[in-house]
Order: sequence, then C-alpha cells, then structure tokens
Amino acid sequence: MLVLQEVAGAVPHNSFEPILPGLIVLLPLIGFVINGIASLVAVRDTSRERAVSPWTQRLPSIVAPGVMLVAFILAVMNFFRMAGAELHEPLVVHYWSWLPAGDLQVDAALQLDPLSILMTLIITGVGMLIHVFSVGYMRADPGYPRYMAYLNLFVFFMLVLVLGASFPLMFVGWEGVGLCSYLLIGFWFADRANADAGKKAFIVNRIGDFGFLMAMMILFANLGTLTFGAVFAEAPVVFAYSGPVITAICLFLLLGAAGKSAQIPLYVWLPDAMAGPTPVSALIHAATMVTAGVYMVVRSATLFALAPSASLTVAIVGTLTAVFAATIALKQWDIKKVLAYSTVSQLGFMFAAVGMGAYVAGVFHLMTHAFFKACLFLGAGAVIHAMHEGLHATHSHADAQDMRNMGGLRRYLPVTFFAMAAATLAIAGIPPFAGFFSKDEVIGAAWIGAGGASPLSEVTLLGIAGSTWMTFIGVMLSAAAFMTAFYMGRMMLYTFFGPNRTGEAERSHLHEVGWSMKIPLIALGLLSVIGGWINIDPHVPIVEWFTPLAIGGPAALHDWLHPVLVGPEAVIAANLPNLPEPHHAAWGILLAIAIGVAGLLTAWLFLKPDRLGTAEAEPNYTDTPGRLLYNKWYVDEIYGKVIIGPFQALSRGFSSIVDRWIVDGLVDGAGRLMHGLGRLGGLTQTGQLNTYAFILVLGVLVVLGAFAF
Amino acid sequence: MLTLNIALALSAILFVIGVAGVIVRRNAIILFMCIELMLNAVNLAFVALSPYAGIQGQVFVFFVIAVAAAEAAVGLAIIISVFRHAESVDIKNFSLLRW
Amino acid sequence: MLTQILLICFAILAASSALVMVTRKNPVSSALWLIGTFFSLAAIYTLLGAYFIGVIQILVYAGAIMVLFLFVIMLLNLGHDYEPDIRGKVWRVVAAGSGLVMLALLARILGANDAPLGDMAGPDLLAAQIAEHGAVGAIGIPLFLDFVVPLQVTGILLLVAVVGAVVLAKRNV
Amino acid sequence: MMLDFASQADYFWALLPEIVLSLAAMLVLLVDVFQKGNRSEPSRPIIGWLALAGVVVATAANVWIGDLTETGAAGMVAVDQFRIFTNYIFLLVAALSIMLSIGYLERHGMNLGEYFVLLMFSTVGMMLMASARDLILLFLALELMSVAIYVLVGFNRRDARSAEGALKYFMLGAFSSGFLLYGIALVFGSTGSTNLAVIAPLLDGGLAGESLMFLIGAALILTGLGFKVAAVPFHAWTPDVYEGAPTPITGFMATGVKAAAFAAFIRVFAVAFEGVYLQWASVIWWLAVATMVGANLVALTQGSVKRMLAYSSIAHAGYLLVALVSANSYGAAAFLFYLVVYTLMTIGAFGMVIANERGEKERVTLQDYAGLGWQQPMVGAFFSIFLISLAGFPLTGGFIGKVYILKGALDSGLSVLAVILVVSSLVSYFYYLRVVVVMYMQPASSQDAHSGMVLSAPARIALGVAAIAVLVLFFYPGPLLDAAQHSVASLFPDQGFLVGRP
Amino acid sequence: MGFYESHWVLTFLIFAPLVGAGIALAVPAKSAGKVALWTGIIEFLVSVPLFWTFEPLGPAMQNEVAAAWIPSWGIYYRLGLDGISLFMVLLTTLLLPLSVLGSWSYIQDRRNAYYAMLLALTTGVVGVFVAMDMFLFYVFWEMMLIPMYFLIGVWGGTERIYASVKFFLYTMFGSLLMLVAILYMFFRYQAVTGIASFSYFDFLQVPLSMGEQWWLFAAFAIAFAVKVPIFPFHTWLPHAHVQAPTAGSVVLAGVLLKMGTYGFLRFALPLFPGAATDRTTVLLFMVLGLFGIVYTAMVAAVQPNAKRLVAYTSVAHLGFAILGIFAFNIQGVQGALLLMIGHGVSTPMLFFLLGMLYERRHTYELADFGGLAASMPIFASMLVFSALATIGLPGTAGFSAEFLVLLGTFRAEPFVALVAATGVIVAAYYMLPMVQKIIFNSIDRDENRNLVDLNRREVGIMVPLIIVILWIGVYPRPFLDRMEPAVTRLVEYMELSSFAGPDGPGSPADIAAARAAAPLGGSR
Repeated sequence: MLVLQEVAGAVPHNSFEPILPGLIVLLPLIGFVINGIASLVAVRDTSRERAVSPWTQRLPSIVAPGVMLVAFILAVMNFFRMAGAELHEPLVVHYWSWLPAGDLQVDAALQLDPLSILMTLIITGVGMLIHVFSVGYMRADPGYPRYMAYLNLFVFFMLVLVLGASFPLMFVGWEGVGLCSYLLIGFWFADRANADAGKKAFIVNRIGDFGFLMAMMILFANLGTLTFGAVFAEAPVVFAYSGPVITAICLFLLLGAAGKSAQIPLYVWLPDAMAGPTPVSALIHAATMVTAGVYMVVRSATLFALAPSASLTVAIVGTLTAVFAATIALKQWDIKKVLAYSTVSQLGFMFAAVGMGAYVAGVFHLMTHAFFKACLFLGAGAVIHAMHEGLHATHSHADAQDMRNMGGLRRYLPVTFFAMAAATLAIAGIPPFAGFFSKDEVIGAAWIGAGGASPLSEVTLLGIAGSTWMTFIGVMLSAAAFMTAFYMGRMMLYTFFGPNRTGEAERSHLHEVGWSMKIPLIALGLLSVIGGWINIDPHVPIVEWFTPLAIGGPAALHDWLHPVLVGPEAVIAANLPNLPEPHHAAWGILLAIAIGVAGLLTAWLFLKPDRLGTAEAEPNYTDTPGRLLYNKWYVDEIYGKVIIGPFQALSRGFSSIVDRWIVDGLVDGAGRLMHGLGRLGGLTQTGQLNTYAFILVLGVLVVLGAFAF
Repeated sequence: MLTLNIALALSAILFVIGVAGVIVRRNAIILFMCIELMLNAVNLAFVALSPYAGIQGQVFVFFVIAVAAAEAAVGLAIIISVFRHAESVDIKNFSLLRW
Repeated sequence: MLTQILLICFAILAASSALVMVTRKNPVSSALWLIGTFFSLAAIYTLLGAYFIGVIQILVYAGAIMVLFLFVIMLLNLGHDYEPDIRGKVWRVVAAGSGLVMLALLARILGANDAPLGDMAGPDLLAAQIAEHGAVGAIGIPLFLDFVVPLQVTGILLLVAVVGAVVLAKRNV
Repeated sequence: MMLDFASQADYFWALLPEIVLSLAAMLVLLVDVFQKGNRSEPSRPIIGWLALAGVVVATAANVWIGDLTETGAAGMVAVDQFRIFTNYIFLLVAALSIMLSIGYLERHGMNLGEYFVLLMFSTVGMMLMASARDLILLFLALELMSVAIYVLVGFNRRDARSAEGALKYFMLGAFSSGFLLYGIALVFGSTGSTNLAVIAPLLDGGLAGESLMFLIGAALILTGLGFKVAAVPFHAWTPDVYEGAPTPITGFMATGVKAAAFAAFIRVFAVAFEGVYLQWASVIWWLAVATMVGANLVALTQGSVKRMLAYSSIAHAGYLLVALVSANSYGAAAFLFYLVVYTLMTIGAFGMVIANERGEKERVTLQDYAGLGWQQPMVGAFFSIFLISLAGFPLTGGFIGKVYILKGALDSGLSVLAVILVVSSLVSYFYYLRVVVVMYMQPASSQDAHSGMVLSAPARIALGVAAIAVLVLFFYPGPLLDAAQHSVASLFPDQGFLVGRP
Repeated sequence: MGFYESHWVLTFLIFAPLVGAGIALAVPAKSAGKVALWTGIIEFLVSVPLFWTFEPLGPAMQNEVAAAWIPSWGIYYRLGLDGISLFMVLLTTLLLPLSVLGSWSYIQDRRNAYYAMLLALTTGVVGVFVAMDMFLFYVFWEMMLIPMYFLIGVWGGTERIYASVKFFLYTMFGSLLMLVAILYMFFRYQAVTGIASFSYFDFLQVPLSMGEQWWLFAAFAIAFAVKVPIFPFHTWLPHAHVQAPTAGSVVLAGVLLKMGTYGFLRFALPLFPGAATDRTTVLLFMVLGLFGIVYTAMVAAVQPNAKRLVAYTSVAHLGFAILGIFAFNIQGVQGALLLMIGHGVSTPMLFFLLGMLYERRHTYELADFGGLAASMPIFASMLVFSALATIGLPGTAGFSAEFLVLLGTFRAEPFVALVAATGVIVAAYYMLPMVQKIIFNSIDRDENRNLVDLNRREVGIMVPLIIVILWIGVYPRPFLDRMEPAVTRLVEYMELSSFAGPDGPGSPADIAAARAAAPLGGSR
C-alpha cells in the first residue's frame, strides 16, 4: 500500500516518525478475514452434519489474540516514539483519497496525536486482554470462530474511529462499531430476545448517528471541509462564540455521542446489550465503544469550547444520566445488569467532565473506567462461567446471572474475587485505587465551575446561571458516586459473601476459571489499582499526598494531552480573557473519599446477604420505589407506548390504509372509474335501431346547434 | 322568394317527420318508408333551390331518385333476408348484437 | 299568386299525409299515405317548374318504388298480422321533441336572409333553359355532358343493387 | 399527360383505375355466372384470384395515372397525388380483404362470386369518393360503396347476426345519407354549385361564416361523413355491424370505408371548407375528443375480441379526426401515413380473428385466445405485433403514425387535443394488452385448444406481409413519410412543411 | 478509429443482446440459458474497457455517432456517452450475466422466450442510456417495457397479470405525456430554426418561455417520476417486484428505476432549467423525495412480504437520489449518481438472495422463515451484508452515496436534509427486522431446518456485487473522478441558466448564455 506521508501544518516540522500506523488498523481486519473464513467453513460443516474441521476452532485462538498483541506492541512502540519526539501538530498519514466530490475532499487518513494514541493503547491493550479471556470463555461455543471474527472486526472499526483524521472517517468507525455491537449482542441469535436486543442497539445508535450526520452536514456547509485539522483551525474563525450555528452543531454531536455512549435519552439499548457474551460486554459495552462519545466530544473540544451552552447541556445530560442509571443499578438482581447501569452511570460522569470542559478528567476517567469496568465484567463473566458449569451439571434452569442464586463465591473463585474487589474499590473511589483520582477530577471540575472559574460559569441555560448548574452537577455527581459505591458493595456482597445459595450438587462444580481467563483478570485488577497513578496532580490538596505513586511524572496525562487541548484553550483565552484561576478546595476531595467509603459501608451494614433467598424464593419488590427502580423507571415501557407503539401504528396505518387505499387506491380507482364509465357508455348499445337513430339525431342536433349559433 | 320559403319549409317539415318516424317506428319497412320520405324532402329542397342555384339541382334529384331505387332494392332484400331468420320485421326482435 | 296558393295547398296535403303515414299502424295504409305525399310532391315540383322531375317522381317513386314496398309487404304477409309497432309514450315524446328542435334549427335558414355566396342565376335563367331545350333537354344536356361521370356511377350503383338484391333475396344459397 | 376536363373524354384517363376495376368486377361476375350456369353451387377458387388480379391491374392503372396533371376548369374528379395515394390504400385494402376472404368464404359456406364482385365495386366507390371534387359524385360514390357493403355485411345468410348487422347498417346508413344529402342541398343552395373547386373560393370572403344555410348544410354534411367514419356520436351502428358482418368484411369496412370517408372529409372540410375553419374545427375538435374517449372507454369492457376491435376502430377514427382538425399539411400527411398503417394493422388484427375461428363457429371471446401465444407462436406473435401497433407502441408503424398525428396537432397549436389523444390511447393500451395477456399469460383450456388452426395460403401471405410491413414502417418509414408529404402538397399549395399554422 | 473510440462499442452493446435474443429463440430450450449467459458475459467483457477508455477530461460526449434514420424528421441514430451514462451502461452489462445466472434454476418453463426477453430488455436499457436523439431515446424507453411486461406477466407469481399490466400502464401514462412534450420541443425548434431535428443537443437550444417550461417540465418529470418511482407514483413497484421472477426484479431495481433518475439528470433538468431550478419545483421534489425516504420506509417496515419490503426500500433510496439531483450542487448530484450505482448493486443482491430463498421455500413471507443463519450460514452472511449495504453502512456503496447526497442537500435546503437524515434511522428500522425474521430467531419450522446453503453458482453471482459494493464504499474515487467533469458541467449549466437575468429566471437568454459557458457537449 502506498503510504503518502504528509505533515498537516507546514511549520514547524514534527520529528515524530510513526511505525506502521496503518498496520495497527489493518491487523484486526486481517484477523477478521481469517476468522471469518474459518467460521464459514465451520458452520458449513455443521449444516452438512459433518465433523467440524478442528482447525477452524484452533486457528482463531491464535489469530485473534495474536493480531491484537501485535497491534498493541505497535501501538506501544508508536507511543514511545511520540513521547520522545517533538509533535507540534497532529501527524496525519494519508493513504488514499476517499470521497473527493467538488470541494469536498475526504481522505482515508489516520491522525496520530496524543489523544488517538492513548485511545489506541486502551483499545488494543484492554482489547488484547479481553481477546485472551475470550479464548477461554468462548472456546466451547459452536460459533467460536464467528465470535472471534466479530471481535476482531470490532477492534478494526474502533481503531478507525479513534485514528481517523476526519469526521467522515470517524463516522465509518462509529457506525462500524455499532454494527459489530449489533452482531455480537445478537450473537446467540436463536434466542429471539438476543436478536431483538441487537436490533434495538443498532436502531438507537442510528438515532445518534443521525445527530452525527447532521453535525457533519452543518460543518461542511459552513466550512467546506470535514478533516479535523482544517475544521478545528477554521471553526474559531468562522463561527461566532456561542453562536447558534456552532451550538446546533454541538447539540447534534451531543445527540450522536448520547446514542453511542448510552446517555439520556438514548441509554436504553445498553442494558439490553448485555444479551451478548460477557467479554463483549467488557470490551464493547464498557471499555471501548461506549466511550466513543466521550472521545468524540474531546476530539471536538474546539467546537464545544465555542459553544458553551451546548457544553453545559452535555454536562447536564451526563450528570442526569449518572444519577438516573445509578438509581436503577441499586435494585437489579442480574449481575450484568448492575454492571450495565453502572457503565451508563460512569459514562455520565465522563460526559459531565467533558461537558464542563474538563477534557483531561473525562479521558482520564474513560481510561480508568476501561480498566476497572473491564475487570468487573470479566469477573462477572468468570462468575457466570462458573455458575453455568454448575447449573449445567444438574440441568438446572436457574438463572446463572442472578445474584440471588450466587452467594459466597469468594471461596470458589478467589482470583476473580480479588480482581473484582480491586475494581470495586476503584469504582467506588477509594484512594489510591484508579477510580479515586479520575472521579475526583470530574467532581472537582464541577466544584471549580461552581466557584466561577469555568468557562461555563457565565453561561445561562434555561434561565439558570452556569455556576448554579455547576453546583447542581457537583451535588448530583456526588450523590451518584455514593450510589455507585453502594450498589457495587451490594453486588460484591451478594455475589461473594454470605452463604452459597446454589444447590449442593451444583456447588461441587463451581471452580475457578482457567489461566487464559485468569491472566486478563489479574492484569485488569492490577490496572484498576495503579491506573490512576498516571495523573496525580500535585497541585490539588490531599491528592498531592499520593504524588510519590505517580507514574510518568506528576499529572502525566495532563501533560500528555495538552497538545490536543491547545485549540479549546485558545478559544477560551480569546473569548474569556478574564477567567479566574481554578481553585481546588480540600473539602471537595475529602467529600469524595467520604462518599465512597460511606457507600461501601452502608452496603456492608445494611444489606444482609445471609437472609437472601434464591431467585425463586425471594419475593419481588413490593414497595413502590423498589418496583420503580427494579423496572428501570419503566422507561422502556414508556418509550414503547409513547414512541415505538405510535410509530409502528403509524407505519401500519400508512401501509394498510394510506398506501393501499389512498395512493394505490387512486390509481386502481382511476382504472375502475374508466371501466365504470366504459360500462355506462356501453349501455347505449341496446341493439335497438331506434336508440341508435336517436343517438345519431342527438349528435346531429348538437352539431347543428354548434354550427347555427 | 315566398315560393322558395314555402318549399324549403315543407322540405324541412317532411324531413323532420321522416326523422321522427325513424325514431319512433319499429317496423323495418315503415322505417324504410320514413327514410324515403326524408329523401323526398331533400329532393324538394333541390328542386326548390334549382331556380336560384342552377339546373344541377334537378339533375341531382334525378340521381337521388336513382339512388333511392337502388337502396329500395337492396334494402327490401335485406328486410326479406332478415325476415327469414326472425319471421318478423319488427326491429325490437333484432338485438342479438348489442352492448 | 295562384301558384302560391296551390303550392300551399299541396304542401299542407303533403305534410299531413306524411304525418298520417308515420302514425298509421297498418303498413299498407302507411305505404298508401306515403304515395299520397309523393303525389303532392310531384304536383309541387310541377308548380316549381321542374316538370320532368315531377313526372319522374310519379313514375319512379309512386310507380316503381312504392309498388316494390307494397309487394314486399304482401310477400311477407304483413298486411294482416301486423302488430302495433309504434314505440311507447317516452319515445314518442322524445321523437317529437327532437324533431321539433331540429325543425327549429332548420327553420333558421328561412328566417335568415343570407346573401347567396355564389352567383345566382335566378328563376328566369331556368325558365329560359327549359324554353330552349325543353323540360327534358334542360336536364338531359347537363346530365350527359357535365355529369357524365355521376351518371356512369349511377349505372354501376344500379348494377350493384341488382346483384345485391339477388344475392340476398334468392331463396337458395 | 395533361388532362382538360372541358373534354369529357379525358375523364376516361382520369378514372382509369376505377374503370379498370369496374370492368374487372363485371368480368368476374360474368365468369362466375357462366361457370355456374344454372346450378347452385359454390364458386370456383379461381374467382377470388381473378378478383385479386383485377385489383392488381387497377393498381397498375393507378401507377400509370400517377403522373397525370390537369389543366383548365376543375373537373368532377381530382387528379392529384392525394388521390393516387388514397387509391393505393383502397386497392391495398381490397387486395388484403380478398386474400383473407379466399379461405374464409368456403369455411362459412358462402363462397359466391358475387362477394368479390361487390367487394370490388365497393372499392370503386371508395376510390371515387376519395377523388370526388363534386358533391354529387361524392354522394353517388358513397352510395355505391355503401350499397355494396350493405349486401356484404348480410352476405352470410345462414347467420342471423349477419342479417341483423346488414339491416342495422342499411337503415342507419340510409338515414344518415339523408342528412348528408340535405346538407349537400343546402350547400348547393347557398353557393350555387356542388363543385368543391368552385365553392372553396366563395368561402374565403368571410361571408360564409354568416350564411346560415351554408353552415347548416356543412353541419349536415359533417354528420353524414361522421357516420361513415363512425365518429361518436354517429358511431352507434359500428360495434353491432362489425360484430355481425363476416370478419373479412369487418376488416374491409373498418379500413376502406373509414379511409374513403376520411379522404372525403379532408377534401370537403380541410381543403374546400377551409374558409370556415373556425366554425367546423371546434365541432370536430369535440367530436374527436368524444370519439377517442368514448370508444376507448367502452372498448375496455368488451368481452368479444371482434367487438373490441370494432370499438378500437372507432377510437382510431378519433385519432384521424385529430389529424383532420389539424387541417394542415402535416395533419393531412399524417392522415395518409396513418391510414396506411391503420389499414395494415386493422386488417391484420381482424385476420387474426379469422385465424382463430374454426369451422362455422366464430370464436371471438377473449377466453378463446387463452394460451394461443404459446401453442401457435406465429399467430401469437403476429397478433401481438398488430395489437401493439394499434396501441401505437414503438417498434411498430402505429407509433410513427401516432407521432405523426401528434406532430400535426401540435403544429396547429392543439396541445390539449394532443394530450387527450395520448391519455385516451393510454386507456386503449389496457384492452389491447388484455388480448396479449390472455394469449400469453393465461393457460389454454387444453393442450390442443389451438391445434386446428386453418388459414388459407393467401390469408397467411396477406397477414405476413401486413405484419412485416407494420414493422418496416417503424424502422424505415422514410419513403412512405416522404410520399405522404408529397401527396398532400397539392392540397395545401400555400403551406410548406416547415411552418406551422399561425 | 478504434472500437472503443468510435460508436461501435455502444452499437455493439445495444445490439449484441438483441442478436443473442434471436439465437436464444432459435436454439433448443436447454441451451437457451447458455446462449444468454455467453451473450451476457461477452456483453460485460466488451463493456468493461469503457471504464478506462472513457476520458473524464475529454470531450463531454464520447463515442458519438449520428447516422440518418428518418432524415426528413431529423431523426438520427445518435449515440453518445458521458460520465453520467457510462456507469449506467456498465451497471446494466454487469447485471445481465448475473441475472441470467440467477435465473438458471429458477426458470424451468419456456426458457427460450424467457432468455430472449431478458436479452431484449438489455437492448432497450442500454439504448436509453446512450441515445442522444430524443426520438431514439423514446423508442428505447418504451421498447424495454415489452420484455419487462412479459417477464412479469409470464414468469411471475400468482398475481402476475395485475402486476404486469399495472407496471405497463403506469409507465405508459408518464411516457406518453413525455412524448407530447418531445414533439412540442421538436416544433419549437423547427419554428425557431426551420430545421427539423430531434437531437438532444438541438433541444437544449430551444428558447422556451417560463410558461412553456412549466408544462414541458411537468410532462417529462411525471414520466421520470413514475419510473423512479417518486412518491406518490410508486405503487406499481411493490406489485411488480413481488410478482416478477428474480431476474426481473434484479433488472427492475438495478437499472430500470435508474432510467428515471437518469432521465431527470439528462433531460428534465437541462432542457428546462428555468422550471427545474425554480424554488417551488425544487421544494416539491425534495418534499416528495422526503416522503419517499420517510413514508415509504415506514410502509416498508411493516410489510409481511420480504420482496415487497425491499421494493419499498427502493423508493426510499431513490428518494435520496432525487434529493441529490435537486440539490443542484456537485456533492448532491455526484452522490445521486453514486447512489444509483450503489443501489443498482445492493438491491439486486437482496433480490437475488430472496430469489434463492424462494427457489428453496417457494415463499417470500417473512413469517415462513426464521433461524436460517443456522441452516444456511453463507446465505445468512450474504443477507446481512446486503442488508447493511442497503441501509448505508460506511464502507459500503450506500454510505458514500447517501453521505454525499446529504451534504449536497444540506447546502441547498438544510431543513430538507434534516428530515432526510432521519432516513438513516428508518433504514435500520425496516431492514433489521427483516434480517432478523429471516435468518435470526429460532428455527420454528421444520422446512427451514434442512435447507441447502448457497451453491457455487449462487455464490458466484454474489461475488461481483460484493466487490462493487465494497469498492464504491472504500475507494469510490475512480467512479467519482469519471463522473465529476460531467456533473460539474451540468451543475454549472443549471446555475447559469437559472440565473435571474433581466427577463426573469430561466429566460431564453440565460439558457443561451449558459449553453455557451457550460456546453453539455455533443457535436451537432
């Protein structure tokens, strides 16, 4: 492949020379092709009732994690190169001209800058671990090669998403990951619910994609370009600060991001998406794909900086989602559902962060969340795996994912327990675990804004001042953080503590997972501990105590991402020159720690895993709040009644009434009318001479009249 | 001109009587007689006009009478032919062909 | 003046017997009344100066054609067993109505005093022609000179009529 | 050769084709009579061939008079290219009809020599009608044509329908010729002449538009001719008569009679009465609309293919009326071209109806055609060609013809009429297609439903020629288009071909 | 002049199928398919080099010819190829051999006639795309109706007659009005210049008042709108598709519908620029396009019959094409063209797949399927792929096209684009349930348990289509480059000629000026 290297800005030159960036993207695609062929061969064998060729099962175990490993190594190498080089401008690697039409020039090009490299690292790194996990988790499934193919394809699209150098290319990845998500959610398609869930995910995502498309259209109509470099260079020139156009663009982008990152009102697909295999949930629906919205907002930071009210909207949406999803997670019994709503909630945190302009905090939380949530999901996968084996042995039909059927599992799955415990402490925000630092930065940003030091503090939305909003955000996020700690504690308690609620027979089949699953668990557990240490800001009170732990120097992530955020900073500096210096207060940090600890403690003190019955024995929630939360505020039902139902009824009405009887009816009616008129006219042919003579005379009279008058 | 007008008026009246007869009668022969009446009405018009428009008018009448004779021969033959099938000359019986 | 009085008398005669013809149920009496009309017309022709046509009218129409009609009526035995064949009231009204409308339209010719479009010879020229060539000659000369083609066509027409009548009416095929 | 009708002898040359055909007809009559003597038996096959030979000789005569010109006062008959062209059409009609009749008559047990004689005399009438420049001759020619056809319609004496058709046609035909005659009388009274060449200049002054006698006369002539072309509302006889008549005669009537009446229409109205165009054009405009729309609508509901074709021929009269109302050289040339195509396709279509008849029984309902296309591929293909052409679909001459008519109409600024033509012909697609549908898309009642198809050799030749000609007239219409344009040039001497009517 | 520089290549492409049709009629029934296949392959192979021999930057019209046909009427055998028609021709020739292959086992009766019809159809379609004489164009335009009519009516499903007649009459309704308009143009040209001509390039010169333009544009537009079909003229399409045999549906969706959009680009717009660029017209067509995108998509979503569903989706897609065309900018028009190509391969792919299903199950009802991914994995992958191509997933042809259309539309009419963009949502709303009902869920019918997966021939049909879909999706540049000069010319022409001069928009003077500034090509 011809690689044309070009430097986007003329001066000064970058000294960064990437190593085969295209290969990082291409490798998963190659993996997809190989695994895809294997899967077709395998299924063909099955459908012909032949023995499945063994290589079709073995090959994916090597190829799928293999390509990921190579890609990860390449990403790491590039990362170090970039770290050691001068990078003044994002480096854009052009491959070919993709959509040249008039003044529209979209190239197939990759953009390498700190942000995309960081995302690549997360994707390939976490992705590789999950691939390895999947080898153990899915090997017994008849669709194993297909699964691996999809997973590789997903990584390919995810890399296109983060590395693409223009909005359209990002959109390619954007939709591509949606596709893979669809395919993987519906992986066990024979079960109708799974197929439905996949469909739901795709369609809801498409609503978001609509927003993305609209944003691109407006951008192009105003700027005449869609490549990142040009857009971000020209946007501050073309768009008025806080003007309607840029606000519209950002709101549409928000819609797109909300779809992909499961924010209100488009979050409904994510909990259903748990229908897919658990490693999928870990990779796609926790660590990578769902964070694409966050990535997109950060990537478009320049635009969002230009539209403060839109930014504030992003923050508010994120906050509401964080609280809302956390409430639902409080009452779920399905272990994956808890994690799913937790993910939605955590994504809300990230949104709140990037909305408030705390881009680094957003990315930071994205990264730590990728670690601990992937770890939690994989742990849940290990639990489910074990439960399945147990239940399978006795042909029990009990739900392997229902926490009421678990209990006391720490004795049977110690490694899993410790990994998950580390992740739980991380998500609860207990220092020095990863989540503490990132979540603290997020909530801290709200308090800073409330103090008037944020560009959004001066904005008025819905008649309420920005700083008030920020206070609201801070309070709500704190509440969400408390709930997070609580429901995570609840989950851990019910799963790993108390008496074991599986039957005797099943219990003997519960055992720890194999090494291919253990290693990723351990690695991710470790990352959940240390992941936060790469961004320990020594200027923040209390956090500064942890400075010795810092990896890569103090506030390394801040420094690393700084080149990416030059654009928005310049916008703010130009438009809000008198912004006060942000001031971190110690009480905020203390509050955050207190909330985390309190949440876990509350769970520990008030929940009694010993008294819990199995799913069959335990009664449903009878109190109104419990029912409301358990049934997810009935949002799915409301959507069904208010949007989907009427829409389908309308469709049916269009089809069976409007199209059939009005549009087509007019056409057929014209035909029938002609026939009727013809029959009527034919009636004059009575066969009677007198009639004919009379008709003739009538004609004569008419003609005579016409001539004589 | 009075003569002409009387003749033309009579011609029109006879013509119209013929027309009305064709509409109202069912007996094929009488129908045919009505048509003959119409032809005669036209003849009258020709003759009446010929003093003004020229002698061709009368020549024309001559031809018309010849045509009437030919039509009478053929027409009555047709009526006979029809009568053989239907045993009737009433045209209400002739509606095999309709609609 | 006398001519005109006679003309009016014959006109009334012709019109009334035509009317009676249309309204008779018996075909034979219809035929006879028609002959009455034809006779009246012959008289009118004579009054109008078309003597030859008047004679032909009686010879051919009243003499030949109407005899043929009567012959067929007799042949088909319609003189006795005739059924009433006049259509019902509606038809009669319709026929009368459309007849009257047509009459009204045609009558506009009489009211309007159009200037003739071409050169009109006038009655005098006709009289002069008749005086010069005789009643037969006045028609015969143009008939055989100017109208030789129509005359020949008439001959063919009569041949066709003969052949046709024979083909249709002869008993055996 | 230069003709001067001051000398009556020159009529001999001017009318040579008609005279030849008349003599041939008489010869056929004599041969037939002498051959049979006193016996009652079917005629020999030779009679049909003899009649065909007569038509061929007449055609040769027509070729010969092709370069005649006239001088001096206008005579009874026109000697112009228009007439030559129409003569060819009539002779073509006659030839095709004779060829179709040859086997048909035997099958229906009515093989009498008189049939061909009458057919030929009728053709003479048509030729005279198209050439007549005198209203007297016009009337006589019309009667000659009609009287022969009255007989021909009733020729199948075993069939009550044939007799009934003859009666209806005769009664209404005589009735309408009364109107025509009255019209001629009034025109004669107001102009003092029956010669169209004399009348035409009299109308240019503008007085004619106010002369009621003339206008009423013209109106009555219009109704008389309208009857012969079967324009709505003077059409009522057409379906019944076409259905009752022996099928070859139906074809003959649908083409020849119509063509002759239209030729007369052109001569009388478009050429001679051009001075009162404004008065008659609007009437014919409405007649055309009524004819096209009415006939096509009623045709939709017909269950008998023969009757459907009858309505179709009425509709085509409507299209030709559009050409007439265009009243320009385009329209007239379109009219000639269309007549040729129309003749071929209509006779072809009726020929296919003949082909599907068996023995005594006419099989003319739509269902009788089910599966025909697959069991008799040639018949199916030919019939499809004729139907498609009747519908005016590309790849057939019918399309070029229709385009030509549309061009004429647009040239005269008759856009609305053109649109009505197009929309009504859309309706016609439905019933033409329905035959194709039945032939190809519905299963036959049995495996050998169409196996006993008998069609005489001449009929096959006629149909083959017609089908090929219909196609050729699409792919290579140039010569005929040029001929048609050339033929009408003398009718509209002051009109070029490139300038539309203002 | 070489074969590819002269008109002979076009002439060959037009008439080779006709010759093939003749041979197919003559040979025994069992070899008719082979004749058709070889004709199709030769046709395709001969057409392929056009992709390279066509010079995008060369003259506007290439491979031209003008041979007299009916000279007294100014009717010529006049062909030409430009960046717009090039791909339509290639699409047609690509689909021909594939549809023959697709009929291989589907058609058992009357094969001679069937293949002859299929080949004759190709003649008409190719002719439409290269004819530059209005009369010739009209002839081809109409003539392809007959084979299609028979394909549906003879080899179709149970309601084939209704469907075929409806197809025929509906299409005729539009085209007859167009015929009148063509003749009117002919007369106007003759009135101005005194020359009889049906040449497209001459017609471009006809000075028309706005009043005339309105009527003529309406006549042309209805003809093309029925063909496209644009809402509310679309109801013939579902019937035709459901009843047609596979190859019929393939050609119908693949190229016949494109004749409508092609007609807009080639004729309705440049001939009547004043009326076409009038804001009322633009909005009208855009709104109708939106109806197609949203309304028909909604209707599609609830169809119980898979073929019917896909038929409706065609309306939805071509709604995008209409938007792009009436955006009158480069992105819009290029997108519309790309969409025509993309839809011309992705929808046929769906129809092929449904046809293969029909051969196995003899039904198109969605309720009769379910879980086929287990029994027919290759089929399932193909179906998913084609469905995704249909809903315009990036990387497939559909996305490149719809994206360009949307960009172009937004530039012209932002709010229209806003509504149109919801098309991406409804596309998923109709397509995914269909996919799910066919290949996902559990197998609940025993007939579906042991279905045979696609064989080599069937996979072979799919491969070229997949290649084209991906090619356009990933690297559409070769296509865009070849069409760009033609599109640019068209867009400039429309802009200049609709410019409001002293006599108001679209006045004869403007058109003449536009013609001089941005010639649409063609030697006279």
